[in-house]
Amino acid sequence: MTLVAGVDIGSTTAKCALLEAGEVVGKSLAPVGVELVKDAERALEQALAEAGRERREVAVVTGTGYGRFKVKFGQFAVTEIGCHAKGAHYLFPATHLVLDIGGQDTKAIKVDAQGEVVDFAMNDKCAAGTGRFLDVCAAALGYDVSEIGTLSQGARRPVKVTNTCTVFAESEVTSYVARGKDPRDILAGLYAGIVSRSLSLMQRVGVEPEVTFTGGVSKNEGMVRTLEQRLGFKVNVSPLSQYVGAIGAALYGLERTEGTSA
Amino acid sequence: MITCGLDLGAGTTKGVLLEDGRTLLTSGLVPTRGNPVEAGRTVLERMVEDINLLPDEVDYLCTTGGARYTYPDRHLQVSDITASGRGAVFLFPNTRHVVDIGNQSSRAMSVTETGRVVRFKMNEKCAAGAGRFVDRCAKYLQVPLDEMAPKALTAAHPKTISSVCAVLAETEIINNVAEEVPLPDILMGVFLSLAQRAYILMRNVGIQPEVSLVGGLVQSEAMVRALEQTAHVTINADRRAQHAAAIGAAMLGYARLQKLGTRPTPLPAAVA
Amino acid sequence: MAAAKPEPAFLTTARDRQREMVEQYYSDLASAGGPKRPVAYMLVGGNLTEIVRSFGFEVVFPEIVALNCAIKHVSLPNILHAESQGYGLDVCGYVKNDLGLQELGGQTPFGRIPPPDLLVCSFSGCYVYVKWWEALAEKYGCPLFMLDVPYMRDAEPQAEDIQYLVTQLNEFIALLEKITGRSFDLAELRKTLARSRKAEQGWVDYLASGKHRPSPIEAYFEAVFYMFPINVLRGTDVAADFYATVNEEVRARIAEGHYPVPEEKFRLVVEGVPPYPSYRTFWDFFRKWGAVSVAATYPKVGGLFDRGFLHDPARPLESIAEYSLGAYVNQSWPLRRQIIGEYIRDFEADAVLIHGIKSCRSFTAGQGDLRDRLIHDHGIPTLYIESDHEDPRYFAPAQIKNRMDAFFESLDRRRGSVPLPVVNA
Amino acid sequence: MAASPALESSASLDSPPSLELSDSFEEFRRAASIDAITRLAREVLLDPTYPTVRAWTRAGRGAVGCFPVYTPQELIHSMGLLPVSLHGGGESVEISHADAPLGSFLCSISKSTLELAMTGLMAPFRAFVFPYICDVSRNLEGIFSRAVPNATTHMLHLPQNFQSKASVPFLVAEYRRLIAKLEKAGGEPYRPERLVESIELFNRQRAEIAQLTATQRAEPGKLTLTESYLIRRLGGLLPREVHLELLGRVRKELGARPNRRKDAIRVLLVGSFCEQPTLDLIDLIEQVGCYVVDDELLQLHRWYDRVEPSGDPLENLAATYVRSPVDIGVRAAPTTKAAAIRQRVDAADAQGVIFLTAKFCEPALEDVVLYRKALDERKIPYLHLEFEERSAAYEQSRLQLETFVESILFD
Ligand SMILES: Nc1ncnc2c1ncn2[C@@H]1O[C@H](COP(=O)(O)OP(=O)(O)O)[C@@H](O)[C@H]1O
Ligand SMILES: Nc1ncnc2c1ncn2[C@@H]1O[C@H](COP(=O)(O)OP(=O)(O)O)[C@@H](O)[C@H]1O
Ligand code: SF4
Ligand code: SF4
Ligand code: SF4
Repeated sequence: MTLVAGVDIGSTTAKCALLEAGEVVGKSLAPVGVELVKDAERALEQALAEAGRERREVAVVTGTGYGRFKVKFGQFAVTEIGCHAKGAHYLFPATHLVLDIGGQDTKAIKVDAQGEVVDFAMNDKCAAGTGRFLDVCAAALGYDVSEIGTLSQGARRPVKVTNTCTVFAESEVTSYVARGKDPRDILAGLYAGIVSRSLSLMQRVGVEPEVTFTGGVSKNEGMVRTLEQRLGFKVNVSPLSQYVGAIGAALYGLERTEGTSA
Repeated sequence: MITCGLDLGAGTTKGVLLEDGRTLLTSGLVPTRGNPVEAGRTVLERMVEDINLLPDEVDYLCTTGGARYTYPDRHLQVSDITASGRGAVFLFPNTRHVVDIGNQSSRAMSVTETGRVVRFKMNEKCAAGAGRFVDRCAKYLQVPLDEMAPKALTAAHPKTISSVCAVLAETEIINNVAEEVPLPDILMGVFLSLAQRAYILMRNVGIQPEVSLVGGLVQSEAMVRALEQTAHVTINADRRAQHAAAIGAAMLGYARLQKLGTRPTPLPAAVA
Repeated sequence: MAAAKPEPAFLTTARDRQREMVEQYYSDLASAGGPKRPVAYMLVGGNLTEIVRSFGFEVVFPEIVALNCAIKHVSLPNILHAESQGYGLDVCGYVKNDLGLQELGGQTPFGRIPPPDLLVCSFSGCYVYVKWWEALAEKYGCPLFMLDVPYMRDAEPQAEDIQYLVTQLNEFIALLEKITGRSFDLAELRKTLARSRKAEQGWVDYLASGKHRPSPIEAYFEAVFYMFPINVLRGTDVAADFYATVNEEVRARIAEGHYPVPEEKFRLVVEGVPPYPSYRTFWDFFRKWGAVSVAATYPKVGGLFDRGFLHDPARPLESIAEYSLGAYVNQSWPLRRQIIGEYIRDFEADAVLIHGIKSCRSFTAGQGDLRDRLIHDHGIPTLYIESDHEDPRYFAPAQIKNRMDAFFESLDRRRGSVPLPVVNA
Repeated sequence: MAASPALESSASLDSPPSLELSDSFEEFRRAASIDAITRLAREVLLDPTYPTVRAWTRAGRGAVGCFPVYTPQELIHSMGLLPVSLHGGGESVEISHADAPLGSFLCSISKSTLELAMTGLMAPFRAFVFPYICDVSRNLEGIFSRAVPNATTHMLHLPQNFQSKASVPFLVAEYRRLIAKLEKAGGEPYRPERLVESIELFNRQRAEIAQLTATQRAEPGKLTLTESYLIRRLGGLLPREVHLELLGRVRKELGARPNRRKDAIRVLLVGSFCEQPTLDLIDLIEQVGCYVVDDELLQLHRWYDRVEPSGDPLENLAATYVRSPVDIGVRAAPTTKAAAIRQRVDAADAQGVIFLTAKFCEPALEDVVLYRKALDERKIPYLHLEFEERSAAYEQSRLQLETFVESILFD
C-alpha cells in the first residue's frame, strides 16, 4: 500500500490530504501565514498526526496551489486546476464541470471522463466574488464566514448588492445593516451576486451536469442552494470539498509512483 | 453664533463647533461603525459637553460626508468635497490644492482663496487608494495604526505594491513578508503606493502650491512624506485636518446663517 | 530548471541587422521635420507608406514608437502623463503612450520623435485611430487626411469599396501635391511598389517556414521584431534585402537543426497583440513548456501578405486600395475565424493561445467567442490570457503563469504522457 | 455560445412580468397627458422583453433592431419594417452570458444587448443593423450572428471621410447592400416612392422633437429632462405614426404648462450619445440642481433637421448623413472639437458642462480630454462622470454632481 500526500497551499488556507488505497486517511487545514514553506510542512505533519502515521511512510508528496513551489520537501508540483479536476473526479466520477471558489479566485474547470482538464476559466484581476469577498462581508455583518451558510434561509427580499468591489461591498453591507435590513436578505443578495459571476465563468467552458462545487466556499450552504437554483439542478458537494485540490495532488503523486496515467 | 459641522464618514464621524465661522471651539471623533446617526449624535453630545454648552446653544448644524442625508437633525447638508476645500483653506489660508484621503476614497481638488472647489477628481472604482487599505495592512502586519508611520519612516528600500486591488495587494504583502522584506520597507511601500495613486488624481486636477493634505491619513507622517516625495511638493499637514470637512461644513453653515439673517428654529427633530 | 535562464533565440545576423535598421531609422528621424524633410504620422493598418515616401516625407508610426517604449519599459511615465491630462484608464495604451510622449516633448531612449507636419489617418480596422488622430490634429493643427477604409465583411472586396478608396487616394495625392508643391510621379511609385513587393515576398517566405516541423521560426515573439521593415521601411531596398538575410538564416537553422525551441513540444497559433511590457517574461512561460508559435495573427496587422496579397506595380492605386483593406483587424469576425482556422490546419497546430488586451477593443472584443468556437468547431484546445500591450500595471505574472502552466499541463496529460510535468522548482 | 437551456434567463428572474400591448398601440393612442405618456414609457423601458416589438410582430410584421448611434431608419421603415432603436438591457438585466464571448472591459450596452440575444429575448426581431460607430459595435455584429442564428445581421460602414466626393456614392452602395439583405429578411421590395413617404414622416418626427428640445432650452422649468427623455426614447420603439401623434399632444400640453423656475444651473450634457444613462441617473442630475439645456441623448432624432424628399431619395439620405453637422464622438471631426464645444456652450447659454460617458466607451473618453482643454481655456466649469447600466451605486455620482453644483452656486 502506498501512502501519498497532497499539499495545497492556497491563497488563504493550507490543506493536506493523505491517501492510501484510494481512501483519504488523514487531512489537515490551517490558515496560511507568511512563511509558506513552514505552513506546508505543518500541513503535512498535522495530517500525519491525524492519521497516526510517520513522515517516512509517505512515498510521494505533491504540491499544488499558488504556493506549490513552496512545498520544498515535495517531489512534484501541479497546478490547482489540474488537481481540482482530478480530485473532483475521484469524489464524483461523473463530474463534467468543477466550480472551485477559494479565497481569492474562482475557477470553472471542464473535465473529461478520466478526470483530465479539458478547458478552464478563471476570474480576472478582481477579488470580487471570491471567498475573501464573503469573509469580509460576513465580518461586516458581525459573523464568521462559517456561520453564514444557513443564515440566508428564509430571506424574503434579497437586497441588491451593487458593488462588485470587495472593499466597497463591505461598506454597502454595513450601510444595509445600519438601515435595518434583515441580514438574511443581505446575504441572499451577496450570494446572488457571486453566483451570477460564477455562472458567467462556467458559461465560458460550458455548463453540463454533473457539476461539482469545490473549494472553501462550497462549505457555505447558502451558496450551494443559490447555485442550484440558478442552474436548475443539484450540484455535488463533498464534506471533503475544501480538500479537493490536495486530494487531486495526492492522486497525481500516486499515478506517478505507479507509473501510469489514469 | 455657534455652528456645528458634522462629517459622517464611512470610517469615522467627525464634528467641530465654530464660533462666528472663525474660531474653532472644539472637535470630536468617533468610529462610524455603520451607524452614522448614532455616531453623529455622540460626537455632538461630547463636543457640547466639552465646552459646557446647552444643546440648543448650537445655532446651526450642517452635515457632510457620505451619510449627510441620513442624519435627521440638520439644517443643511453639503458635499464633503465642497466642505474639505473650505476646511483646508481654514487651516492653511494659502491652500490652492487639496488632497483628501479618507477611509474609502481619495480626492484631489483645486480651490480658490475662499476654498471654493474649482476642479476635483476622485478615485471611483477601486478602494486600493484609500485608508481602508492602510487599516487592512495594519491588521495583517499586526502593527497598530499609530505605530505604522514611525516604523515606515525608517525604511531604507521601500517596496511598493503594484496590485491595483486592495484585497489582492494583501497577497502581495504576504509575499513580501515571505521574502523577508524588512517591515519598515513594506510599511513605507504601502504609503508610497497610496501616494502614487493620489498623485495621479492630483495631476489630473493640476497641482498648484500650496498643497494641503486633509482626511484621516494626515495622521500619518509617513503618508505626508510619501506624498511629498512622489509629488515633489511641500505639503501642509496638520493633525486637525482630519476634521477639514467638518470645519468646512460648519463654515458653510455659518455663511448660510448670515444669509438667512435669523437663527432658524433650534435643531429640528427631522429635516429629512 | 534551476539553470540560468537561456537567452531567447533569434536569427542572429538578422537580429543585428534589424537593430541597425531600427537605430538608423530613429536617428534619421531625430533630425527630420519642417519643409525640407517633412514628417508624416501614419498608422500601421492600411498605411500609405509608398505614396507618402514618394513625396519626400519621413514616416512616423506612433504605434511602433509605443511598442518600442513598452519593450524598453519606458511606457508607464508616458501613460501616467496622459492620464493626468484626462485620458481614462480604459483608453488604448498606444494612444496614451503617444499623447503622453508628445506632451512630454517626444524624447525616447531611442531618439527624439519629431512632431508631425502631416497626419495620415488610415482608418483601417480600428476606430481608435480616428480618435487618436483627432487628438493629434487638435494639438498640432497640421493637415489631416482621412482615408476611410471599408470594413471587410466578405472575403473579397466589393467593387464600390475599391472605387471609394481609389477616389480617396487620388484626392490624397492632390493634397500632397498642394502641400509639398511637388507633382506626383507615377513611375516612381511603381518602382517603389516593386521594392515593396520584393520585401513582401521575403516576409511571406519567412512566415511560411513555420510550417516545418520542428518550426525554424518563432512566429510570434521573434516575428514581432522582423515586422518592423515590412511596416515601416516598405518600398525601400533596405527592407527588400533584409528579408533575404532573414530567410538565408532560416535555411541555415533548418540545415543545422538549430531551432528557437530546442525541443518542440507544442505548436501554437497565437492570436492577439503581445504584452510588450512583459514580453520576455511571457515568452519564457512558453519556452519552459517547449511551446513554439508557428503562426500568429498579430504580425499581420500591417497587411495579410501571407494570404496572397502583394502590391502590384502594374495596378498601383488599385493595389494600394486592396492593401489598405487587408489589415488583420479590418477583417470581420467570420474572416478572422477563417484565417485562424486555416493557420491551425496549415501549420499543424496543437493549440491556440489568445492574448487579450484590456485597452484594445478592436482586437479583443469577441475573442471569448473566438475561443469558444475554436474549441467547438476545430476541437483545438485554446487558452485565453489577458493583460495589456502597453501598461505594465495589467500584467499579473503569477496569475498568467498559473494559467499557462495549467493549460500546458493539461495538453501534456492529454498526450498521455506520464504525469507531473512541473518538477519541484 | 448558445444559451444553455439549463440556465434560466436572469432577466426573467428579477424583472416584473412582461407588458402586453395591443397590436394597434391603443395604449399610446389613448395616453392623453405627458404624465400618462411618460408612465407608459417607463413601463416599456423597464421591460427587457421589447413589448412594442412583440405587439408589432404579433400581427406578422417584421422588426429590425438598430444599434446606436445612427442607422437609416427611414429606409427600414419604407420597406414595411419597424426600425427599433436598441439601447441595451437597462438596469434589470444581469450579465451572465455575454461576458464570456465578448470580454469584460466593455461598455454595458454591448454586453446587455448581447445578453438579451443570448437569453432569447431578441426573438421577435428579424434583422439587426450594427453601424461602424466604434470597434465594439462593429465586432458585436460578428458575434451576434451566432446568438440569433435565425435573424439577419448586418454591419453598416458609415463613412468617416466627409470631404471625399466618393463618400455619398459609397454610402448609397452601402445602403443598397442593406436593402438586399432586408429584402431577403422579409422586408417589402425597396421602392423609391415609399422611401420618399418615409422620409417625409421622419422629417415631421424630427421637427417635433426639435421643438421639444427647444422648449427644454428656452423654458427649462416646463419640462423635466426625464420627461423629455422618455418621450424621445419612445420615438425609437413605437411605430413612427403613433409617436408622431403623441408628440402633437405633448406639444399642446406644453404650450399650456407654466415654466416653474427653480434655483438651478444651466448645463450641457455631453457624451452619452450611444449607451444611455439610467433613468435614475438622469433624474439625479436634475435633483441636485441642474437644468439640462442641451444633451446628446438619443442621437437618432438629431443627425439632421430634414432630408430633402425630392430627387433620388436614397442619394438624398446618404448625402444628408455625410453633410450632417452633428459633432459627437463617433463622427470624425479633426480640428473642430474645441470650437464645437465652446459654440455649443454659448448656443445653449450653459454655465457648465457635464460629461456623462458610458464606462469603457472609448470614443467618448477620448473626446472628453479635448473638450476639457477647450473649456479650461475659457474657464468654463465641467464635471466628468462615468456610468454603467447595472451600477445602482449613485452615491458617488451624487457626491460629484452636488460638489459641481455647489461650486457654481456658492460664493
Ligand atoms: N466553514 C465554512 N463555511 C463557509 N465558508 C467557508 C468555510 N470555511 C472556509 N470558507 C471559505 O473558504 C475560503 C477559503 O477557501 P479555500 O478553498 O481554502 O481557499 P484557497 O485555496 O484559495 O486558500 C474562505 O475565504 C472562506 O470564505
Ligand atoms: N495614525 C494613522 N496612521 C495611518 N492612517 C491613519 C491613522 N489614523 C487614521 N488613519 C486612516 O484614516 C482613515 C480614516 O480617515 P477619515 O478621513 O476619517 O475617513 P472617512 O471620513 O472616510 O470616514 C482610516 O481608515 C485610517 O486608515
Ligand atoms: S474593485 Fe475592489 S476588489 Fe476589485 S480590484 Fe479594486 S479593490 Fe480589488
Ligand atoms: S487596434 Fe487596438 S492597440 Fe491598435 S490602436 Fe486600435 S485600440 Fe489601440
Ligand atoms: S457605448 Fe461607446 S463603446 Fe459602447 S458601443 Fe456605444 S460608442 Fe461603442
